[in-house]
Amino acid sequence: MPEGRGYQRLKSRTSLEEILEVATEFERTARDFYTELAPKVSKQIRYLVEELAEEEQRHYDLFSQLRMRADIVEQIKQSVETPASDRRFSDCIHLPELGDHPDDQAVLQYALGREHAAMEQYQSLAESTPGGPIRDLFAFLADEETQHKNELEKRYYEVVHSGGV
Amino acid sequence: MQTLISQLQTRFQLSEFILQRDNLAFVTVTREQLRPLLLHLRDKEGFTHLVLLTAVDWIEDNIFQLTYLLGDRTAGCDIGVRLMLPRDVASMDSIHDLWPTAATYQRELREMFGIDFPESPRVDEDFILEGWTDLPPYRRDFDTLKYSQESYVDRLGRETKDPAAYMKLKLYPDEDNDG
Amino acid sequence: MSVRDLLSPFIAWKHLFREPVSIRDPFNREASERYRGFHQNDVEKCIGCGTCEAICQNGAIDMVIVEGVEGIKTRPGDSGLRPRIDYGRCCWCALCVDVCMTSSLTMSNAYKWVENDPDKFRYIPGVDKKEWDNVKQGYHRPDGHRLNAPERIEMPELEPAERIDSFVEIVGGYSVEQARLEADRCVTCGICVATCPTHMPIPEYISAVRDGDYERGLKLLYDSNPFSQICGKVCTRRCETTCAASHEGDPIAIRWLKRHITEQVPYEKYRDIIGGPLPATGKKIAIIGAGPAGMTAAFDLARKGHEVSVYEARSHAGGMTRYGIPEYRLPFETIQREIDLIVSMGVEMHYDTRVGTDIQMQQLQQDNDAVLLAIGLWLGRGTRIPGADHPHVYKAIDLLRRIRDGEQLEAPKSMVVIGGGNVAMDIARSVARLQKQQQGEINVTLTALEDKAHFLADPVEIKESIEEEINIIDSRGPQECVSDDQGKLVGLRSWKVLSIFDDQHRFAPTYDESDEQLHPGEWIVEAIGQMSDVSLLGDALTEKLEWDRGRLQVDDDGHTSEPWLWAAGDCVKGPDIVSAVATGHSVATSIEAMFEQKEAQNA
Amino acid sequence: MADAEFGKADRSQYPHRRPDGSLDIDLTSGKYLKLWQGPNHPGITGNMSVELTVCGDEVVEGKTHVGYLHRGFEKLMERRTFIQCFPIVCRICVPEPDFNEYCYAAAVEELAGLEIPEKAKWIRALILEMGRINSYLMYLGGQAGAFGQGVIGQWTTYARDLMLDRFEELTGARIYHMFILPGGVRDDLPEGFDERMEQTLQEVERTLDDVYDTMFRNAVFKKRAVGLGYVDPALVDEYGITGPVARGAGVARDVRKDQPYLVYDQLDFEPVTGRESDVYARADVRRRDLLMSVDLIRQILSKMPHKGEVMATLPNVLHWKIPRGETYIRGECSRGEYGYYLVTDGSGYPRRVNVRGPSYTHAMALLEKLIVNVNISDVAGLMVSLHTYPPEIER
Repeated sequence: MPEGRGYQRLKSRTSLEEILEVATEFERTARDFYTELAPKVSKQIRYLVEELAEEEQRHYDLFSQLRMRADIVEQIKQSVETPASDRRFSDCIHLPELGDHPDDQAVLQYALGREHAAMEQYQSLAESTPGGPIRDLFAFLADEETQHKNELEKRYYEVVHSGGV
Repeated sequence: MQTLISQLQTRFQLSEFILQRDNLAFVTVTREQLRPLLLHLRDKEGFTHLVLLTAVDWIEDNIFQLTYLLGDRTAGCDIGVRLMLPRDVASMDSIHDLWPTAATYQRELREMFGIDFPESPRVDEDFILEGWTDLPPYRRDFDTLKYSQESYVDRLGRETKDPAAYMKLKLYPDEDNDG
Repeated sequence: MSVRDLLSPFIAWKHLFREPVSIRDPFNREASERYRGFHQNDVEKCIGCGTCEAICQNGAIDMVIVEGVEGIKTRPGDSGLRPRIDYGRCCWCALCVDVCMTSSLTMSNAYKWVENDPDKFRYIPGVDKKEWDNVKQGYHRPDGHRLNAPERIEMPELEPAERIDSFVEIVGGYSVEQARLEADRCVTCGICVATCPTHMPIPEYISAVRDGDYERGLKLLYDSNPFSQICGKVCTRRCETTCAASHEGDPIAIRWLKRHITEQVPYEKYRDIIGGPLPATGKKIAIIGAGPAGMTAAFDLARKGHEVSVYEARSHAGGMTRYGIPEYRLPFETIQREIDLIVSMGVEMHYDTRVGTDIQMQQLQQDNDAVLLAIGLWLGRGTRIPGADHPHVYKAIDLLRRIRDGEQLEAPKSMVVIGGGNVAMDIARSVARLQKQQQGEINVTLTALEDKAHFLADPVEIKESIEEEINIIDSRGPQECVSDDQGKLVGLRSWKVLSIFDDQHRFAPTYDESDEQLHPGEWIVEAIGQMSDVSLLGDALTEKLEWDRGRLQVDDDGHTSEPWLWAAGDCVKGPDIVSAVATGHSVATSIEAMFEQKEAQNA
Repeated sequence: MADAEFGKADRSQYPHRRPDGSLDIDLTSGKYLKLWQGPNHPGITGNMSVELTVCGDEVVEGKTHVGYLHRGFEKLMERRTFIQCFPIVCRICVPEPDFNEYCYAAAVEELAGLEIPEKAKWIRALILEMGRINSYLMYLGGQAGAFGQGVIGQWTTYARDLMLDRFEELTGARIYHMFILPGGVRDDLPEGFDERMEQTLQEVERTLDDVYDTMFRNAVFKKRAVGLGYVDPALVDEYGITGPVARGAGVARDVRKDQPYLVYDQLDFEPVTGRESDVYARADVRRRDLLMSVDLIRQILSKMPHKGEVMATLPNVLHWKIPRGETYIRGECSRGEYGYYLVTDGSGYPRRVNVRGPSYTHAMALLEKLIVNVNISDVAGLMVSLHTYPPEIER
């Protein structure tokens, strides 16, 4: 995860379009990562990697479209008013090394780690930015990542904590 | 009751004795000894009340059981005298001379079980079932369900489903687990 | 006779000055609170068990299909049928109300109903709307008035003190008298049959217990479940969750009655009662895994006269029943009797033969007409929290297997178990026994994300674990396996779980970090889930097969995307013995159908 | 065809008895006439008929005919489970159905070894006495009506209706109560039942006062009833006579006293007896017995335990099997000894049920004896005085 570098890149941006461009770029990178990973993992868990790629694609599409909209400020303002809450679950998950034959749990852990890092990054950007459309945008992005992370957490539980009979 | 039965056992051949309650006992007696026993109970032991006379069909043993239930109203106790009759020669001596009311019971037994009591007044007259030609209906081999199905028509529109069979039909129609 | 007798009757005239006593408005006289009037039925509470129909001595009740009514659907625990009452026959005795298993059927105090069409006096209470539907007054079954015994006959069991220092079986089994009393409680509705994965003829074998005809009972059992002895002891008994008696009392002890039948028939007679195999067909089947699914399929196919070879990686058959379930729940002897019976049908066993290592899949494919994969779920899932890679952090399933394999484990002084399922209880209770034997004291802590009400474990297991001094701490989220400076494991750090499900009832725990605890343990055992080890398939076959969200994709009959390969048991259905038996049956049926189809084509 | 000539003839001359003892009645002789009283004759209690042979206006022979209401209950019960028999037994006696419920339940309980809760016994006794009052009230109306006094029936029907209200609130039904079932009774008394019952009892007593003045102190009734239908006490055993008919003849037999069942050993009462043994004496015994029931109900309600179960724990009734055995349970109903003879064979169904209704002996052998030489117009009064409920004859 290129947190440090991304943080610096984003912090220096001053327009909404620019920030969204970088954010979109991150999503594209993630999508490409999963797409490339898919054929390498066992067919048994390939569905999982493919789904993650699709989800990143959806984010990519969402940010791209948002960038095109004229009422971008309004849109963002609306969504940051109801932020998702972080369940703080992934704090306790190791970020694994994805070797040659990762299992489903490792893939999910990896994905969770990514989302978690992204969420934190946008959150800290939002905190360090004075109030205004830029701050709202960071909050919006943080919220998007939080939601995605929450979704992944649920899936993680369903896969891993099947209850032991 | 116990003492009475012991005394009776010395005088009569009682093949079975069941003390059902403190005040109710059943004994089984032979055909020859029925009349002397009833007379003894009525005249010597105070069992003056003929409570009822009826039959039980033990078809699997080919036996009709006649039960003469006698009551001692003063002592407040009863004794059921049981007599086993071969089902295929269902005929018994009448006791209407001991208790006139026995004629009614014997007439009913003749009609409902086909047990004959020669000499009993009006024993062959119809009692409850005027014009009945079928098997005596209180015999176990008379099938009431069959009779009613043959005699009456079911109401239209009655149909029922078995829950388990219906659930199989709806939930797992193709599964067959007969091993 | 006197003058008085002539005059006295004139007293009657005083009635001229009396108020009339007749009811002024007889059409609107309300009947009493308890009046037995027209029926009402709470159709959402009703389960369509038909007990009302069974008790009706007039034959006034039919169980009829009700289509398109909200709240009524044929599903496990509800036949979807509802009673229709013919008032041409009903005698208002209310035995149907008294016996109703859910108390859904009641009577209003309405007694007036005028119609020209006699067929109108036949309706489905609660479905055909009537003006008395919501009338409160009327006959309801009084408290304490029961026509069936609501309480289960208690199963004789070892007391905690008697059982905690050994692996002796806890449950004693019913006596004939107890079993009859328990069997008597069953109302023979058959609602449970649909819930049983293998649809055992439950009411029929319970009635065999009532009749004391155990040989008939055994035949019924083995016609549908060759693991009847085992299921009689450790079945998950989902049937009991839908038992009609469970609505207003204890469900029938279906599992214990099954066990009772198997205990009453001398084992030597089993084979004759069940019947042997048909003449040999020459068809060959290879089965991988000698657990309930594999052995059920083996049983069915061998009885059809096919040549069945079972490949088992371990030294004994039984699968999870042999290596996963502790002996105090399921003695080895029971498993062995079951396996011997199945093997006696002409099944060839290859023990200690690991497919993928000792013999290859391709080989099996070539040598057989069909191959069945019944490999279970033998890989334990881990939390992978920090510190979880410590050598004293174990997977429950591995430890259980080592204990069942006879390994002399040296129990830790203290242990923490993560998980609230049956496997967690099994390992907690097994290690507790070892601790008691070796150290005289028990120190086992069991933590789980769920609160006790949502534990996946059988409530009986939870109750018995507490009796055995297992310290159960629910609603804890594992955070870290903590070691001291010397690298010695000291315990599990956890957070309080605030809530566990989201509004769609998906797993989504939230934590209170301020409530942090350290549960001391020299060992930490993870019992949170299991998965299949499918490495035996090899890369090529794995790639060739179709998968469904991490599991082998199979159709309803257990057929994979490869025409020669079937899969059954835990690896397709998830962990459950009786479901494994059910899939074993359907795979056998499917394989048999394939043979028949081929035969028809060749003919 | 009341021929004056026959009327004047010496009674002992006809009809002649044949050597075998039967009456020599030659219908073609023109001396005799067959007259069917019933079925459904206003003077007949229910669906039964008497085939009268009359000579002038005097009966020389009477034969009871029953079967108009035969439903074969005893046979029907052989294919019903023990619990399923419970709702049908009440139909064997419409005006006083509770004895069927009680005797059947008690017989099943005895053979099944079932002990019923104490409170259930009290409630059972209460119901049986309530039923007795109803039965007597109906009888009084019938007895008076048989001699042309319609108004008595109107008054007693009113009082009976009040008692039916109490039945309704207690049991949930007015006629077929279906309340006493094997194991106990369905439910406890409803709230405030005692007070309402007391009001009803007072109204019953008030009605009885009027009935006493207009019926029992009535020259017409006395003229018709006194001396009619004399039952010789010697006949009591020969004809299986029980209840008020026996007690009217001075034979103080009452099952409640002779073989106390339920809670009768804890109640204070003496059997009501008469001396004259005619229609009037029997009516008076019943009237006084009715008042005694009023007293018994008061005793029961005051002595009854307030708390406690009213139903024993039953096995699942759907599979209820009872070991082989036989028993006889009796009770003192308004007409005499009511009894159930139950035989079980270990299955889930009764092997044989025999219902002994008092009308069986009273309305058959006894009536046929008493009816000879009675005036046609007195036949109805005589029959009613035996208090006959035909369904218990033919079941």
